[in-house]
Amino acid sequence: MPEIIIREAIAQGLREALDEDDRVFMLGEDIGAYDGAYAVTRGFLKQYGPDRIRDTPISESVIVGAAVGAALAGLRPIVEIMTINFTLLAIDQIVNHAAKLRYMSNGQFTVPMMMRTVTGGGGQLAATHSQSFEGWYASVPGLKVLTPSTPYDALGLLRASRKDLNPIVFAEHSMLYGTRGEVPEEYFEVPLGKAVVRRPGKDVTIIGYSRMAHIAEEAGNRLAEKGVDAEVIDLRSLRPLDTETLIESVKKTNRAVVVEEAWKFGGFSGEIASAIQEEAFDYLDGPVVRVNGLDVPAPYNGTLEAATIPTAQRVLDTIEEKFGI
Amino acid sequence: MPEIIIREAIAQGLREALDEDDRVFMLGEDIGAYDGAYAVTRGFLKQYGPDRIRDTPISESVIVGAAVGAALAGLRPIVEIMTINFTLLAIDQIVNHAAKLRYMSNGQFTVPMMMRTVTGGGGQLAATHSQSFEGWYASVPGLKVLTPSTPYDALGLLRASRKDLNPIVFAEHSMLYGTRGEVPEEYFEVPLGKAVVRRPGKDVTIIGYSRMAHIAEEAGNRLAEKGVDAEVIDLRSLRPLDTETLIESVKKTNRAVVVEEAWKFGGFSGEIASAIQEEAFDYLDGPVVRVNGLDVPAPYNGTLEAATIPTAQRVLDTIEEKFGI
Amino acid sequence: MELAVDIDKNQVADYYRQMLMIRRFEEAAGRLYLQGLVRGFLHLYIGEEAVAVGAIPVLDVQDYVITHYRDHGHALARGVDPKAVMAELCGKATGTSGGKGGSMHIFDVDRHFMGGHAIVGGQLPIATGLALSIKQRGGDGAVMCFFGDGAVNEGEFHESLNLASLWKLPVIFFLENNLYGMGSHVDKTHAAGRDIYASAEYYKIPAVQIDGMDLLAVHEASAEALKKVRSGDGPVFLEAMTYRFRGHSMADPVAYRETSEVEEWRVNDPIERFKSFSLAEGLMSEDELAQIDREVIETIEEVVEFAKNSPEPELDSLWDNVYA
Amino acid sequence: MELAVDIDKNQVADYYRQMLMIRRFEEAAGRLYLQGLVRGFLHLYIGEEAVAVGAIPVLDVQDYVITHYRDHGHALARGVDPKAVMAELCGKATGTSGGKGGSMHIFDVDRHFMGGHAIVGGQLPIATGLALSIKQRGGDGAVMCFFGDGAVNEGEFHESLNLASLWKLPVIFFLENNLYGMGSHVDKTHAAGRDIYASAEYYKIPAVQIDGMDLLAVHEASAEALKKVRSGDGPVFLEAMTYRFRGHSMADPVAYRETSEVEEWRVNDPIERFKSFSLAEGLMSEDELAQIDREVIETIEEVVEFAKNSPEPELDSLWDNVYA
Ligand SMILES: Cc1ncc(C[n+]2csc(CCOP(=O)(O)OP(=O)(O)O)c2C)c(N)n1
Ligand SMILES: Cc1ncc(C[n+]2csc(CCOP(=O)(O)OP(=O)(O)O)c2C)c(N)n1
Ligand SMILES: [Mg+2]
Ligand SMILES: [Mg+2]
Repeated sequence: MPEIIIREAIAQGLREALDEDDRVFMLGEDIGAYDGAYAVTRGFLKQYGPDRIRDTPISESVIVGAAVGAALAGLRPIVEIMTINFTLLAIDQIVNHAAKLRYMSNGQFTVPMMMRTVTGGGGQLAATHSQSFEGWYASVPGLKVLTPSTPYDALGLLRASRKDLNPIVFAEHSMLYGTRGEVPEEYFEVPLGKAVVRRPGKDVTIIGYSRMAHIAEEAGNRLAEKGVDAEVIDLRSLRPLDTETLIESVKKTNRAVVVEEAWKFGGFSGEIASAIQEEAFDYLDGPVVRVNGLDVPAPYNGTLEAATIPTAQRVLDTIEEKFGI
Repeated sequence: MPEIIIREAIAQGLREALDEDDRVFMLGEDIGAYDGAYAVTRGFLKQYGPDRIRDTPISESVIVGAAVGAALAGLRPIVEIMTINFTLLAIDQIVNHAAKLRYMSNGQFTVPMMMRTVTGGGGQLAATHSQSFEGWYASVPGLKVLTPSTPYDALGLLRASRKDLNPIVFAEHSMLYGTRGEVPEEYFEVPLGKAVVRRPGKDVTIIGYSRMAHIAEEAGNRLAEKGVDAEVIDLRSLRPLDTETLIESVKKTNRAVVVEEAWKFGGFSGEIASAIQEEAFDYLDGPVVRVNGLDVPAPYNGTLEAATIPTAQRVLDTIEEKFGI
Repeated sequence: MELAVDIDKNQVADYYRQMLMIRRFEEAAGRLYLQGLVRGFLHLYIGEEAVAVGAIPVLDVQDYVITHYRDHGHALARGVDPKAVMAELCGKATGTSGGKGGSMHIFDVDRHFMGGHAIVGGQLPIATGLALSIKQRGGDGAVMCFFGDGAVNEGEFHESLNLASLWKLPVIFFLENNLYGMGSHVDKTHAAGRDIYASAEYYKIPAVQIDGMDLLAVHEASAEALKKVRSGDGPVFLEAMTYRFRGHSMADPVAYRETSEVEEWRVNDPIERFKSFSLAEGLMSEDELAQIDREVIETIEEVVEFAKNSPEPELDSLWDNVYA
Repeated sequence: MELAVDIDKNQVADYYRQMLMIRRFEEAAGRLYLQGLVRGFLHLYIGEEAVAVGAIPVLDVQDYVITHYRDHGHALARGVDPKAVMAELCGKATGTSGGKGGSMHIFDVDRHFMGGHAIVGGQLPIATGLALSIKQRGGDGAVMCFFGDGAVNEGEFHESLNLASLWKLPVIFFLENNLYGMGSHVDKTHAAGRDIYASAEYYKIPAVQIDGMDLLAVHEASAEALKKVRSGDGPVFLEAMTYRFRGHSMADPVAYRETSEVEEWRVNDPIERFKSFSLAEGLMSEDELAQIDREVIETIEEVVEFAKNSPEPELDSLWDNVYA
């Protein structure tokens, strides 16, 4: 199977959408002439022209709002907001408009738009540029939130999203664009709301998403060296959340660790931990443990920043401390 | 002791600040000539004049940003954003500026501002006007989030806030302004980050904040009729969160229910539940249970809306279902 | 702007009927609110009828209308069934949104009536997107977007006008300048004062200020604007100077303005004015007018009865349409 | 605007030194970035030196300066210690923020240098608030707020200009129009085109466009603006037409513009231009200039050494200053 990087997988998914559906167009800051801040749309402007690859002024609210309007009118806009930090300037359009219009109109409208954006830290971009707000979006009824960690999932989720008529937040991790993985040449999709077991195991369940799915997997592999057989789950989608797969796993392993890059306090890991203990309390040998980003704004200094982001070592230490394995 | 309503308690706290500290001023939409959308600042414009009670244009971002700037320069601005729904238009200033400037400047700056706003549903204001975002703010390092449910706490927290140099989100519940309670004439304060036990008990801990603290208390009282002795805790402050009081209680009761008006999925109740089971797992007789707002946008119709908001009955039913008591 | 009456006798009666319909509808809604049958926030359009009725009927059915929470007038002028609107205000299953939207959130997809948006300024970016959809598809449709003098101070106003102008999008930005945003007078909220249309010129958007109490002036400017917008040259900005005779919402004690100011504007009542004009020009007779008055009252009675007698939505419906 | 040289010989040398200092500082920062010692985003000010150096020195020490992420030039012109700035770029404990802020977030409370803000447009509301604090206290201080041509399209630009004008706040809105926001040319992002100062007039803010490559022009306009602002009449808007010779950030491959365009602007290099002028007018000699060149190079070497040799922050410091 050919190997590609996530950046290419996303570009492929976007190209397919542009090629196969003339209702699809893209808009965002510097996606055209600049080739995309993270180079995902490199060459798109040349290939599809300025009507379908629309460079916008720096004005996040109208960018997202324009997508909402175009979607209401039957088009399939794909918005790029350069990073999830800047989505705060458009969050009213996402939460109070995109997410609400179907419900408030009692189903008269659908809002089939996607907002692609870049989440996470690790690039020494400091406090205003290194946040992970996908959990906030996941808490909003009416939105769907996808967080691929592999080229396969990125492409598969993009394809499946095209059949979904809801507003979707598609969160790409800045540090994963170069991540390589196998992608079959035959057509496939990844359904929204299905987690995947990256590593089957029986001793402890480690749950992650986006970049933390890789950290979870690394931890799982290192636990294996210690003779501990971890089951590693990549959520892929925060909303809908595949609670079923989580519960099934925990019923088997009796222990769960959630790894998330966002701040621990009030983070989405709290939802996962709460849901697991609510639904599988009697199967648990100990508390559901969370390993999160530290509760500080991201510091610029590389050593300091690295210390704020969960590592496989931290996962291992936590498991040893909490479960004695 | 004299009884007053929360609206009066808040007005009193604001007046004290204005009277005693000439660095204090207020700004917000319609706080002056209109007397405040919820009449909290009735008469303020007349009493303090237009320099200290500043009616602003409808432009939430610059309102909050202006407060951030004034606070940086040593003043003590108190902003009113009419409802927490509209804070989404200012959330970038709150999260990326107010909450970050002290850290990013390595302590060179403080941002002693308060953002008062109105949270919650129940007034048939429909989906865009009935939300509870205080949990989002509570997840941001650098912010403090207060959620008083009584006149005593409202006044006491406002007083204590004046000694705190951090940006504070002060969330008032729209349905509690008329809530009456005792407020001593002698000076008192309510420290930030201290929960209060509203009702001591030994069988189950019920945790709430803001309007849900009253629901929790009502549930506690009704449980007493059934012979169940519930301990009811009002958080009062979401950040800092008084985990200690929660854990202490749960160690005694071995059962915990969290009641929150926000959507359950991804709500702040997830933090509380997760923290409790993380720190007191061995004391728990069953899962920490959450009773939240239903995961739908708020419907306008009164019967429908009421069904989305937790009631004492729902708390009782949940306790019976989960704990058999 | 010169008035050039290009509407015929039938239209005159129809416009009169529509304005009166809105007036009586709003009065009835106000009564239902006082009876506790309408809840939440209720913002009446009384005094501003000439704007919606002067403007919206110039549009074709495939054009889009979008507005703010003070939306009943626009909905009715767009032909949305008044029964369904009133039922929505009463939270009934027969309402435009089955009782889930309420007064501030009226929608009618068939009439391309896109709401009813309660976040001030929030409809402006969406209007831009609706117009973009027309441009992408290559049609000659148009969007008419209403908003208030308070909304122009939101950042989204700026972002939307800039984008619409840059991309030459077919949208009429229709400002209903009723001088107040809640209790705040435009002179105290907008640096440029009340002549807001001048702002549009900076964005290179042609702009006209019109007498919003004069249906004919609104009608003519709207028709003109629509022609321009359809030609593909980009947006047009219209500022209708108008006034709301009632408070901001039913909860407003209206302490911020003098009764005398209201009285002065009442002299300009758009319905009375249009009536006098029609009589003077011989376009309608006293009898015809009386006949319309009676019919409208009857219709509104039916509307109210319908809303009152309609069933509440099923409790389970609260789970419907969160997702498609 | 007529140029009237009102600066003396000493000032000429000082301004030259400051511009050169920024130039060499930025070149050094670029080298450190390529060596991996500066990380994250690095936005160089090369080509725009005349703006910061022409403008900021007119201010008093109690006035406030606030800017965006392209902030080294402003920091140095404000007298922030270049060693501390470079150390910050290198993430060192001796940096302006102890290594926690980085290039985009330079602050110096003692010099009222209020940052260094990396959210485009985010500094504008804050500048408004700083100016409000002056007004509330009744002083005659001023705020100088820098931002780019890309930032003017954000809603916060609109909200801030409106409020500052309404409340007559003492702020100089200083637009550095370098024609690009990342790869987007101002002609494609701003409906009114590149003459953005015209927008300010709509807000009733006096506005001037100046040649941002000409230190003297910037200096004079800034002094003039400051006088106006101090008089209590409200904000002033200055638009300096300038150009960045490098990419948006070190990560920018600069595919969106022709090298010939850069070359044309390079002819206008503000430092070279000021040098020629000074020589022609006899304000500085070749020797003096060469002397300054040498001194600046030496200083920058020290700056770089200082930054390189400074210690990393303590790991535990990451918990400091989350709260006061
Ligand atoms: C973002 C936001 N801020 C504040 C409000 C509260 N609010 C509702 S209507 C209104 C006044 C709007 O005035 P204007 O735009 O002039 O419209 P009008 O009511 O006069 O028709 C305000 C402040 C809101 N709904 N949304
Ligand atoms: C809200 C927000 N949107 C987007 C970005 C990404 N971004 C950083 S700088 C920039 C361009 C700004 O251009 P301009 O204001 O002209 O300043 P210049 O870089 O030219 O000095 C963009 C889009 C950001 N930092 N913040
Ligand atoms: Mg108005
Ligand atoms: Mg620029």
